[in-house]
Amino acid sequence: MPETMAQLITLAPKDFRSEVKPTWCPGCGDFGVLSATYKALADLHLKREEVVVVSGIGCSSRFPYFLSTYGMHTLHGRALPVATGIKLTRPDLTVLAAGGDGDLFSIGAGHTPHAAARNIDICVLNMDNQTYGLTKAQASPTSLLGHKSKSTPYGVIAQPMNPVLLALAAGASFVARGYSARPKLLTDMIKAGITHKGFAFIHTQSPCVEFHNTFEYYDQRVEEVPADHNPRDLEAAMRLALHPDKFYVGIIYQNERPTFEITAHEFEQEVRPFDGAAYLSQFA
Amino acid sequence: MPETMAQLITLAPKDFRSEVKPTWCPGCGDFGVLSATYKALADLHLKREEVVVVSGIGCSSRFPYFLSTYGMHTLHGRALPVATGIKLTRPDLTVLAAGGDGDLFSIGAGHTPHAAARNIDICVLNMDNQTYGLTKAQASPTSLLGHKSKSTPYGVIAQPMNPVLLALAAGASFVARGYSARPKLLTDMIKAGITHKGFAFIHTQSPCVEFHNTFEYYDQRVEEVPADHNPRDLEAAMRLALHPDKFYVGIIYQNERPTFEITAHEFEQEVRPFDGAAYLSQFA
Amino acid sequence: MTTRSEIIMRLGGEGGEGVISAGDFFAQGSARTGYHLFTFRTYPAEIKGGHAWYQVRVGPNPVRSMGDGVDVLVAFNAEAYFNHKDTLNPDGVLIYDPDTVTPAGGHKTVYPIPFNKIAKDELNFFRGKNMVVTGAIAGLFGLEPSSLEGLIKQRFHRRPELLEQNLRALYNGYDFARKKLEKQDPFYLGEPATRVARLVLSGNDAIVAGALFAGCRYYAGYPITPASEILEGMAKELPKLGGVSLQAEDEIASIGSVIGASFAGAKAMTATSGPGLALMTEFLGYAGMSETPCVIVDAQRSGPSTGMPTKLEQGDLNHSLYAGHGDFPRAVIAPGSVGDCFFQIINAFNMAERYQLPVIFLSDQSLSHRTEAVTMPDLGKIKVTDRLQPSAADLKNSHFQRYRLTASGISPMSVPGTPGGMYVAPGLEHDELGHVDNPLESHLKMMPKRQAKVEACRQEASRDCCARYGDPDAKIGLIGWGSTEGAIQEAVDRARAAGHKVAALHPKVVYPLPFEEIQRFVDSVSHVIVPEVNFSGQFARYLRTEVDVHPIRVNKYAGLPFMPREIYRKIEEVANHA
Amino acid sequence: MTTRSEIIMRLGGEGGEGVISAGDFFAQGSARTGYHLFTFRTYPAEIKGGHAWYQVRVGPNPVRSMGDGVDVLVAFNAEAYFNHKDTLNPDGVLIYDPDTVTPAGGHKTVYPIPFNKIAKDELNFFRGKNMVVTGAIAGLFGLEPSSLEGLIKQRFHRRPELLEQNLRALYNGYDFARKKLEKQDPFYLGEPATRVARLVLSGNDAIVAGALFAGCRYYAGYPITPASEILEGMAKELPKLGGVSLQAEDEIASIGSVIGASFAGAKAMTATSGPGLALMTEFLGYAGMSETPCVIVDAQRSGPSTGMPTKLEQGDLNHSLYAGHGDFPRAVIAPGSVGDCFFQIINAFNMAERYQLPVIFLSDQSLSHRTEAVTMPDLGKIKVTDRLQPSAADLKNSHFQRYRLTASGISPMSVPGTPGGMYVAPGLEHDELGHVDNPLESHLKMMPKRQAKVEACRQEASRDCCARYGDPDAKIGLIGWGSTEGAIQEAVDRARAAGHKVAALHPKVVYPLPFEEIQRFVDSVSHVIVPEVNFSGQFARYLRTEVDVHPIRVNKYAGLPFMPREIYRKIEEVANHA
Ligand SMILES: Cc1ncc(C[n+]2csc(CCOP(=O)(O)OP(=O)(O)O)c2C)c(N)n1
Ligand SMILES: Cc1ncc(C[n+]2csc(CCOP(=O)(O)OP(=O)(O)O)c2C)c(N)n1
Ligand code: SF4
Ligand code: SF4
Ligand SMILES: [Mg+2]
Ligand SMILES: [Mg+2]
Repeated sequence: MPETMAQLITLAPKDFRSEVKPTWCPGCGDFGVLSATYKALADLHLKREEVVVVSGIGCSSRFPYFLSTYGMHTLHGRALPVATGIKLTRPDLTVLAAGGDGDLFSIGAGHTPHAAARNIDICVLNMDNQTYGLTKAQASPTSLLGHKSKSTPYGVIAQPMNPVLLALAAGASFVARGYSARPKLLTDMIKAGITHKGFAFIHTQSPCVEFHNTFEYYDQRVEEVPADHNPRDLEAAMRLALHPDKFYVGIIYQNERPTFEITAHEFEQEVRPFDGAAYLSQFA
Repeated sequence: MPETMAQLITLAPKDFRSEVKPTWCPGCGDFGVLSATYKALADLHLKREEVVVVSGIGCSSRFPYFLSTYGMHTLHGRALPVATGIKLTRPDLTVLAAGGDGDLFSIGAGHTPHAAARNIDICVLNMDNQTYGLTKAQASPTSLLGHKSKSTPYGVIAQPMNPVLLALAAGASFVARGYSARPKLLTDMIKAGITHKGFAFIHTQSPCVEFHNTFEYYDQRVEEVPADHNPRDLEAAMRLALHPDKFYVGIIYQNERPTFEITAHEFEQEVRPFDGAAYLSQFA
Repeated sequence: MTTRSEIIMRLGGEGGEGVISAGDFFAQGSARTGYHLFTFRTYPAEIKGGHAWYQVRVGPNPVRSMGDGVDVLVAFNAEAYFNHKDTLNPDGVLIYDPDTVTPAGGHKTVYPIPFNKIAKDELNFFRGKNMVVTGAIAGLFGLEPSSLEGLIKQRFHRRPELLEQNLRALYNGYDFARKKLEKQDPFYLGEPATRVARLVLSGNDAIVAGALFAGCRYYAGYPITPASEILEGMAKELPKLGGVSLQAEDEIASIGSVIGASFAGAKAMTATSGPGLALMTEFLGYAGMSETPCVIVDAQRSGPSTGMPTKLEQGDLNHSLYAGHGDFPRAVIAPGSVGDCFFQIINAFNMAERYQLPVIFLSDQSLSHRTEAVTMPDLGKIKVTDRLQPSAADLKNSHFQRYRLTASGISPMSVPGTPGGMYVAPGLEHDELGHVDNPLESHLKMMPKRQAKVEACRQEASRDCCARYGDPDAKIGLIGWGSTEGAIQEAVDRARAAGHKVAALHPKVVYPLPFEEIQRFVDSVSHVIVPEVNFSGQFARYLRTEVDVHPIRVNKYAGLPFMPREIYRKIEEVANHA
Repeated sequence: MTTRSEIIMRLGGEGGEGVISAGDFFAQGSARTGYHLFTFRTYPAEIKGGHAWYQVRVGPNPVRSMGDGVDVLVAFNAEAYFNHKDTLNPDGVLIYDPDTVTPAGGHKTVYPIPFNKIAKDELNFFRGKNMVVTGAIAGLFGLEPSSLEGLIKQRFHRRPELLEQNLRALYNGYDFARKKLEKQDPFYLGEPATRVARLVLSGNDAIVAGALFAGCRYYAGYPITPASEILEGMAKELPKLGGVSLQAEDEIASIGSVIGASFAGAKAMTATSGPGLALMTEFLGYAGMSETPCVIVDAQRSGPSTGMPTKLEQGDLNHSLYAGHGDFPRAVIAPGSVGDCFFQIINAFNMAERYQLPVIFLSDQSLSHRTEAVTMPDLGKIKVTDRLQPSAADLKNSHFQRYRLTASGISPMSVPGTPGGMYVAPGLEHDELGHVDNPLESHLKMMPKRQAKVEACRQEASRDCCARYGDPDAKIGLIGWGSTEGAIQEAVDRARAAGHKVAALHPKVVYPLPFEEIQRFVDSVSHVIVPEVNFSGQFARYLRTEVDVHPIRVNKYAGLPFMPREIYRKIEEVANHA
C-alpha cells in the first residue's frame, strides 16, 4: 500500500522488469501478459518488495524471473499451494500466481478448485496456449478435439477443459478473461484481479507461436463481455463461459465474500505471545 | 453381456455379496449404497467375473471387499486413474469406482475432472458424508461453512465443493444424485449409470452416523428432480446443482458422446500383430 | 508376599467398547499420583468393531518401554482372552467377564467380574461397562478413585448427565473389587515415594508443544493415522498465537504451502505418515534446492502401501534418507521417547532454520499414541535458532545474493517485504543471485555449497546427539534409532545386571550421520547388535554405507514395539557364542 | 600423413540454428555408409536461444563413448568457439564462420567458411545455414553427399520447395569445401572396410522397440524431458497393435493407470524423469504390495529438483532403490548403452511379469537422446516371459488364492473375466485370499513371501547380468552401472594397452544386487574404482550395504557423460600409487 505521494509516483512499469531477459520465443503470447503485469503493478502503485510472484513449471512459469519483485519458481502444477502458504503467512503482500494450461489444469488440476473454494486473495494469471510449450508441443488439457500433436498423433479425444467454467464451478469470486493481443484490456483485468479481495482467476489466451499459433483463430473469435452482462450473476457467467464460438474477454464474474487469510487470522479476538509454561500446564 | 437365458436368471443380489462382512458402523449410509449396488448388478444380469470395482481409501472405499466381483482397493484419491487403465485395457468389463468426498474431491480432485472430460465409460459411486470417516471426523471438502470438526475447531471457512456442479463443469456425460435413505431410487441411478455409455458420476449423500449424522438434515431437503427437467440441458442441470436449499435426487444430466476407450481403440482400422523385423527396419 | 508396585497391564476388547479409555483413565490416574508410565494402544483400522487393545506399564521408577509380557490382563471378550493369554507372565493376573470369557485355566490369579451384567442390570447404563472396569482395576491395584474423578469430570464436563452415570459406574466397579474380590496377587501401587510434577502426554502432544516452543507459526497437513492429532492440535493452538493451520487438499499441497510460508518468513511444519510422505517427495527436493527451511514429521506406521495403518513399523528410514531425484541437502531426526519428541522437534526446527534445509522428523505409531510421564523440562534452557538474515550491507548491493557462496554454505535469506532483498527461489540450478542462465557453471559451485551445509550439520550432530549408554568397556554394543531407545536401554540394564559388558549408542540425528562417533563406538566393542522394528534392517544397512561394521540384526516386524526381553535374548545369544 | 578414420566432431551454436540437425545428418550419413557412431546432444532448457551443442564420434570400429576431447570443432558462433575451444585436441581442426568468430590462434588446422554469407547472399535461404555446414563437413571428411541426400529427402518429403532449397545448400557447402579449402588434416572417413547392416537409433527409440517386443500393450505417461519421445513413440505405435497409449493428467495418474491396466491383464509401462518418478512413489508401494507387475522407465536428468532438465546425471539411483514407505519388492535395472536399452527393457518386462513386482528402468539423458549404431539383434533369441496364470484347479476352489504362499513367493494371478478368479488387489496387509481382516498374522507371512520373490530375482540376475570385462588377473577393478559402460570399457582397454592389469564389472540389474558375484570380483582385485556421473557416489555407497569394499570414487557432476580419459586418469593414479 502506498504511504506517501512520493512513493506513489516512483515506479514505472519498467521498474518491475528484472535484469533477466525473457527466454521466450519472439512473438510468444506470454510477452503480452508480462508487459500487462508490469503496467498493472505500476498503475496500482505497488512496491517491488511487497509483491511475490509464484509459478509452476512451463514456458509461462518462467514468469517470476522476469520481474524485479520477490518470486518462487516452484514445481509443475504447484504454484497455488505455495502461494497459499505465502498469503496465509503474510496477508499484507500482493501475491500473484502464474501458470500454463498444463500447470493449472492438468497436473495442478486438484489445487485450482481448492484455492478458489477457499477464496484466498491471490491473483492467478493462467497463460493458456492449448499446448505444452516447454516440453515441445504435446497436447494439453485445453487442446481442442481432434488436435494432432506429438503425444496425440491421431488427434485429441478428451473434451477440452474449460478453465473459466471450472473456476466458476469451484467458487472463484473473481473470474476474468484476457488475450495477449489485447494488452490494454489485459492490464485492466490484472488490475481488477489484484484489487479484488479474494481469489481472482484470469484466464488468458496466450498463444505459442512456436508450436501452436492460434492468434488468427482467436482474433476471429474474441469479443468483449456484453455491456449488459451482470458479473454478479453466476448463471450468466457460466453461459458466457459455455459459448460455443465466441471467446468473451472482460470480467465474467465478481462477487465478494470473506477471504480465507483474513478469516483464518480472526479466529481469536486477541493474539497473545506464546506462554510455554501455561501451555504445558495442561499436561501436568 | 448376458449370453443365454440361463445366465440371465442365475444371479441374485446376494450373489454379489462377498464372504467379507462390512466393517462399517451399524447404520452407516454406505450400507445403502452397497445394497443398491448388489441389486443393480443383479438386475442388469451382469456376471461377477466381468465386473471390477475400484476404490481409493476411506470408509466408503472399503467397498470392493464386500463384493464377490474383481476389485482393487488402491490409494487415497487414486481410484479413477486405476479404473481408467482397466477400462482402456478391457473395454468389455463393467468398471465401477467407489470413493468418498475426500477421496474424489480433496486428494483426488485432479483426477475426477480428467476422467469426466475423457468420457471414459466408468460408473462412479461417490459416497459423500461431508466428513472424513476413516480418519475420525476431520472436515472434508464438502463440509458446510462453519462446520466444527477436529481439524477445524473454529469452523470451516472454505466454501464447500459442489460435486455435481464440478462434474458437470468438467464434462461428465451422466450426472445423477442419490441418497442412502432412498434405496429404490439409488438402485435405479446405479443401473442408469452403469448402462450409460460414458462417464457416469453418481453423487450420493451417504451419512456418517458415527461422526456426522446428517440423515435428518437431508430427509428434510431431499426432493426428486422435477418431472419437467430436461436432462440434456446443461444449464438447467447446473441450476439444479446450485439450488441453495433443495437436494435434488435423480438424473440431473445425461448426454451421449463417444467414449474414450472405444475411440482409443479405433484409431487404426485394422489391428495387426507386432512384426518386429518390419518395425526395426525403420532404423536400418 | 512382597508388594510389587510396577505393573504391566493390558486391556483388550472390541473396538468401540471403551477398552482404550478404561486403560487410559487408569494410566492417567496413576501418573497423577506420581507414577511413571508408558502406554501403548492399537485399534483396528476400521472405525467400529475389530480388536482393540491398550497396554500401560506404571511404576515408581522411570519406565522406558512396554516391558516384558503382561502382569495383568483385562479381557473384555473371548477374542481378547485368546489373543493375549500367552503374553501373560507366569505370576500374572487375569481379569475377565465370566459371562463372555471361559478361561482355559492355568492362570495364577483370576478375578472374574461380570462387567456387562453390572453395567446393564445394576446400572442400566451399558456404555458404562468400561468405567466399571476402570473402577475395578483401581480398587484391585490401589488407585484412589478420587484421582480418577477429576479426569472423568474433565472428559464429561459439558454433559452432566453422562458424568453422573460414569461416576456411578466407576464407584460401582471400585466397590465390587474392594468388597467382592479377595486380593490374591502382589501388584499394588499404593502411595508413591515422592509426588513429582510430571507432564503426562503423548508423542503427538509433545511434538505440538515443542513446535510451538520452537516458534512454529505455520502448519499445514492432511489427516492421516497416526499423525492427525498434530493437525488437530495445531489447528487449535496456532490461531491463538497469530499463526495459521491449514487443512490442505492433500500432502503435496501441505508441504507446498509450508515451503511458501517459510519463504514468507514463518517457521513452518507439516506432519504425515508414510503414504503422505511418499507424496511429498518432489517438494523435498525443491526445499533442498531453493534452500527453504521446513520440518516434516513422519509418524511412521506399518507398510508397505496402506499396510497396517494403526500398527508400528520403523519402515520409512530408507525413504527419508534417500527419496528424491538428485542429491540435495536434508536432515533426518528420530526421537527416542515421548520426552525426546519435545526436545528433538525443537532441534529439528533449529537445524532447518540454521542450515536452510528440509528436516524429516521420524516419529512412529508407538510414539504418536503412547503416553509417558515426562519430567517438566527446564524451559529456560531451551535454545531456539533463527535463520540467517541479510545485513544492511547485503541489501545495498544492486542485486541481492540469496545464494552467496560462503565457507559454511549458509547464505543470508531475506523475507518478502524487505527492500533490496528481492530474489526468486528457483528449483532450477542457479548462481549466487538465483539466476538460472548458466546452470552448468553454477552446478559445479552449488553442489559443494549445499553439501557444505550438510557437513556443518553433521558436526553439530556429532557434538550433541550421541550419548553412550552402559559400560565404558563394553564387549557388545547396541546401536538403535528412534522409538526403540527405552527398550534397548532396559535390555542393556538387564544384561549388565546379568554380568555382561554392554553399551548402547542411539543417535538422534540419523542423517547426516555422526559416523566418526559411531565408528569409534563400533571399534570399541567386539560385536554390534542393531535392533529395529522393520523387516529388512534399514538402519543396519544404512550404517554400513558410512561405518565399517557387520551388524547383527534383530528385526521385529510384528506391528508392535520391542519388549526388552526380545533384545536381551539377542545380547545373551551373542555373549554366549562369543 | 596417415589418414585417421575415427573422428570426434562437435558442433556448437545458438539453440534453433540447426546445430543439432547438422550434426545429426553427418552422423546418420556416416552410419549409413557403415560407420559406427556415438552421439551426444544437449540443448538449453529454453525453447529458443541459449547454447546448444552436438557431438558425434564416428569410426570403423565400435565406439562406446563420447571419446576424449574433440578432433573437429564446428563453431556456429563466438560463444560456441569460446565454450569449446579448450576441448579441441592438439591436432584438432577448427571450422568457423570468419564473420562471427575470431579464433584466438594456436590451432593446428583451421578452416574458415562463411556459412552465413553463403546462406544469406548466395542462396538467399538463411535457414539453410546448417545445411551448408553439413555439406562442408561431408566434403572435408569424405562423406558422399548422396548418402545424405536420402536423409534430407526423408525429412522434407512433404515440403518439396524446402527440400530443394536444402539440397542446394548442401551441395553448395560441399562444393565450397572441395573447391575452396585446401585439406590439411588427417581426418577422413572414406569407404569403410565392410558395410554391415546396423540399426541407428536413440535410447528412447530402443526402449519403445524393446517394449513392443516384450509385449507391452498399455502405456501411460506425462510429457517430460528427456522421456517424452517414449510417450510419443508409444502413442504412435500401440494403437496399431490393439494397445492403448494414454497421455495422463500427471505422473500419479500415469502409474495408477498402468497398474490398473496390468491388473486387467496388459503388460504395461510408464516413462518419466526424476520429478515424475518422485510423484510415483506412493504407487510403487501399492504395486509391490498388491504384486501387480509394471515397468517404470526413469530417464534420469540432472537434479536436484528441476535442476538442469537437459543435462545428464545418474542421480536417481537412491530414489529408485529406496523410495517408498515400508519394505516392498521391486527391481531396478540400468542399461549400459543404446543397444542394451533394447535388451534390458525386455528383461525389465520379463522380471516384472515373472516376479509380479514394479521394475524401475534407469535410463538417462545421454541414453535417451544419443544415437548409436547397433548390430541388428537376433530376433529369434529374444525370450519373453508371461506372468503365472492360475490352473484350472486353482480356479475351482471356493475362493481364489491370489496370494498363495509358495516356495518362490510367486502366486498365480488371474485376469478379470476369468470365472472363479475373483479377488480384490489390496494395499492393506492381507492373507492368501487377499482378505485384510487379520493383518498382524498376515504380515508375518507375507513379508517373507514377498521377499522370497526378490531373492529369486537376485539369483536370476546373478546368472545373467554381470559379465567381467578385461584381465582375468586384474589388480584394479572398476564397477560401474548404467550409461557409463562404454566409457569404462574404453578406459580399461587403454589402461591394458598401457600395461596395467585392469578389469570391469557392470551389473545391469542393480537391485536386487548380485552381491556374491560382486564380492568375488572385489576380492579378486586390490583396488576398486567406482565411476559415476553424480555428486555423492550413490552406487559406491549402495555397494557397501551388500559388499565389503572401500571403493575409490570418481564422480563427475558436470552435466555431461564421462570421457574415457577421465576414468583412465584415475586408473593410472591408482596404479601409480599402488
Ligand atoms: C512433475 C513434472 N512432470 C513433468 C514435467 C515436464 N514439464 C515441464 S513444463 C510441462 C508442461 C508445460 O505446459 P504448460 O503448463 O501448458 O506451460 P507452457 O509451457 O505451455 O507455458 C511439463 C509437462 C515437470 N517439469 N515436472
Ligand atoms: C496419501 C494418504 N493421505 C491420507 C490418508 C489417510 N486417509 C485415509 S481415508 C481419508 C479420508 C477419508 O475421507 P473420505 O474420502 O471422505 O472417505 P470416508 O471415510 O468419509 O468414507 C484419509 C485422509 C491416506 N490413507 N493416504
Ligand atoms: S515454445 Fe511457445 S509458449 Fe514456449 S516460449 Fe516459445 S512460443 Fe512461447
Ligand atoms: S465412521 Fe462414519 S463413514 Fe465410517 S463406517 Fe462409521 S458411520 Fe460409516
Ligand atoms: Mg501451455
Ligand atoms: Mg467422507
